[in-house]
Amino acid sequence: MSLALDLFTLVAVSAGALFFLAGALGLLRFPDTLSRLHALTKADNLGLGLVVLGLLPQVSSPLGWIGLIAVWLLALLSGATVGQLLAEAVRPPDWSRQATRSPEEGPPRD
Amino acid sequence: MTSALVVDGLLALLVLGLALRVTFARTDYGSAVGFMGYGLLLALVWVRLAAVDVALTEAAVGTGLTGFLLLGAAARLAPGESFDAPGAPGFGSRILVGLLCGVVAAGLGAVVLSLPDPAPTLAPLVAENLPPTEVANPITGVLMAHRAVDTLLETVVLIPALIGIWSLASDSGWGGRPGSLPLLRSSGPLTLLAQVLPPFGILVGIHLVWVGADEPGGKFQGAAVLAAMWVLVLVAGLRRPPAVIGQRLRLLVVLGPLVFLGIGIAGIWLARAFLAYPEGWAKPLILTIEAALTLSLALVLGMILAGPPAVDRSDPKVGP
Amino acid sequence: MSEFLLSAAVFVLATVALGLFRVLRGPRDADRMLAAQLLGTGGVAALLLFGVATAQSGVTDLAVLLALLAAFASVAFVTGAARDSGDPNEPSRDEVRGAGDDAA
Amino acid sequence: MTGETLFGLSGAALVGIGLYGLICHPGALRKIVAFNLLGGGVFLLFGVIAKRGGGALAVAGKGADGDPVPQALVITGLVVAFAATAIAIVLLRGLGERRARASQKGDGSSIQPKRHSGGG
Repeated sequence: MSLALDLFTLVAVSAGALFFLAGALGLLRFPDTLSRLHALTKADNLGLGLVVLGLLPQVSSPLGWIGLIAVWLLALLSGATVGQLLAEAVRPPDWSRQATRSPEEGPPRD
Repeated sequence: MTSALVVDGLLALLVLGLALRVTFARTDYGSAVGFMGYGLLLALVWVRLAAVDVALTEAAVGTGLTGFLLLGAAARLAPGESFDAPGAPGFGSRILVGLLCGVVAAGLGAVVLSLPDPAPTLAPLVAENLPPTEVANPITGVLMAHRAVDTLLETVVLIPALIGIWSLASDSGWGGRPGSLPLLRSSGPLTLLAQVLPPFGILVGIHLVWVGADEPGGKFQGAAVLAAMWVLVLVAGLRRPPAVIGQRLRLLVVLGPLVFLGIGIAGIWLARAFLAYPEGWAKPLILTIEAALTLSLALVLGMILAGPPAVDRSDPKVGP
Repeated sequence: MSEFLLSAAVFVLATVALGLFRVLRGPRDADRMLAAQLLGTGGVAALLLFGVATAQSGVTDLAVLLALLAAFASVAFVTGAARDSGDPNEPSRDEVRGAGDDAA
Repeated sequence: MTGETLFGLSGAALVGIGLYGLICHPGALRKIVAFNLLGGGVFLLFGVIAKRGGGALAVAGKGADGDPVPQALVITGLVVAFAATAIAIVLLRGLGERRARASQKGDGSSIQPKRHSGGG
């Protein structure tokens, strides 16, 4: 039984780590801010979620489970709303007209 | 244990890289964002140093609250002068300063490498004297019993800071509501976040204070979380910061230190020393002080973030 | 098992470090904040991994705290990003920082 | 090489980096940030000393295995650093407003956007 649980941890944590890699690569390689945001949310929700899922069998106390799940739920909540806020903030005011063109507008800020 | 060492090394490299990035960033804003990352990594380093209490404080106060202030300031101030601006030290003097700073760092590094072995420590003394305080977290024991005078001064230091900030208000603004918080255009997601997150945050804050007696946690960490949640509600425009002239606000601000002082002075008669606790009463008294202090600290921290009072210009815009 | 969890923590930290290059490249402030956000979640994941691996107490509390503060920090960021995208009420979007200064 | 030594050396380097930024950077906000970097380095040195002094408590049973006295001092230091940073930032913003108002009075073509007096 414990072997099966360990195997479960192994698989879930590895999958979560892969999502983090995907998120980081997306953040580096995607061409504009909004698609980078998309990449980031994958790492946020799935990466952290799978890591938490994988760690659950390794923690014995029920309080520890609650804590781990609370971390993930909080990350989900803040990730979802913050994604909206960020997207709202970076979206050009005339987004709907620009949607067909490249969303990366204006000169680099820095 | 080699992979533990790899974790440590990677963390150290990341911290140093971000520190360099923070120093040499071209914009104030990039610097502030980098600083928040730096604080987060520092919190992880504290966990690796087996100091979860400090990690919690670093994350809540050193990163969360300080980062909020820095981001707010960077977003509103005129762009700070970059390294090439007139008035900046020339290339030669920068090299010289860099060399001298390198010497300082190297000296400190040499000290680290030549620290005595076995290390001098007060840990056995603390462990010996922990049972009378009836708390199991040694850091809480040190803060609340062994070095209570320090802790009293440290909670009191935040109140002069708040008074200092209030006294920087313009004449016309005095007595009004604090006006430094950014106020966002109300949007659905922000309102949702400001309504859903604070209940969790208050729970976490109280939890941190409560477990602080026996496990990592404590009043500063809890109060910082409570203050952050309050500021979130203020920023979303769901509530308005109280006017600094209010009696109730001022009473709550000094409540914690007053309780601390009162119990401390009562100790002169009951336990024969200032800030000493009578036998058998240490834990309930410490918990009472911590509860009162948490409330006051959360309020003070929130008001510090809210800034000096200002003329109330935003009246028509605010409101749920 | 703890050895595996520690290596996973190393891996996650390394990928986060990779993502941090976005902080260097920008180009917009929002991109920098995205990288900081990734650092936040990655840091929490690494913290949980090596916390469970070394069975330290209080690590989940710290992780919950970090998750809470990540949301708080992003709200602080959005206040600044408002000026990055330009407020429709402001005359020109290139007009220096501080344009998001409405309703101070 | 142990983890503690590694972090101790990082703390020393952070002090150097923070000091450099504090002296060399002309921007006031950046000086405040550099001051906080420097503080982080100093606290880290404290933490390393605390970790090295630990062990006795771990034997005694519960709690972190570090010397709690330096750790408690670091918590105090973090709070005081926050208070100092907050005051410095409020001062800085007041200064920025004064400057903006002065330059608006001086010539209308200031690059400062309409900055409110008083609170902001």
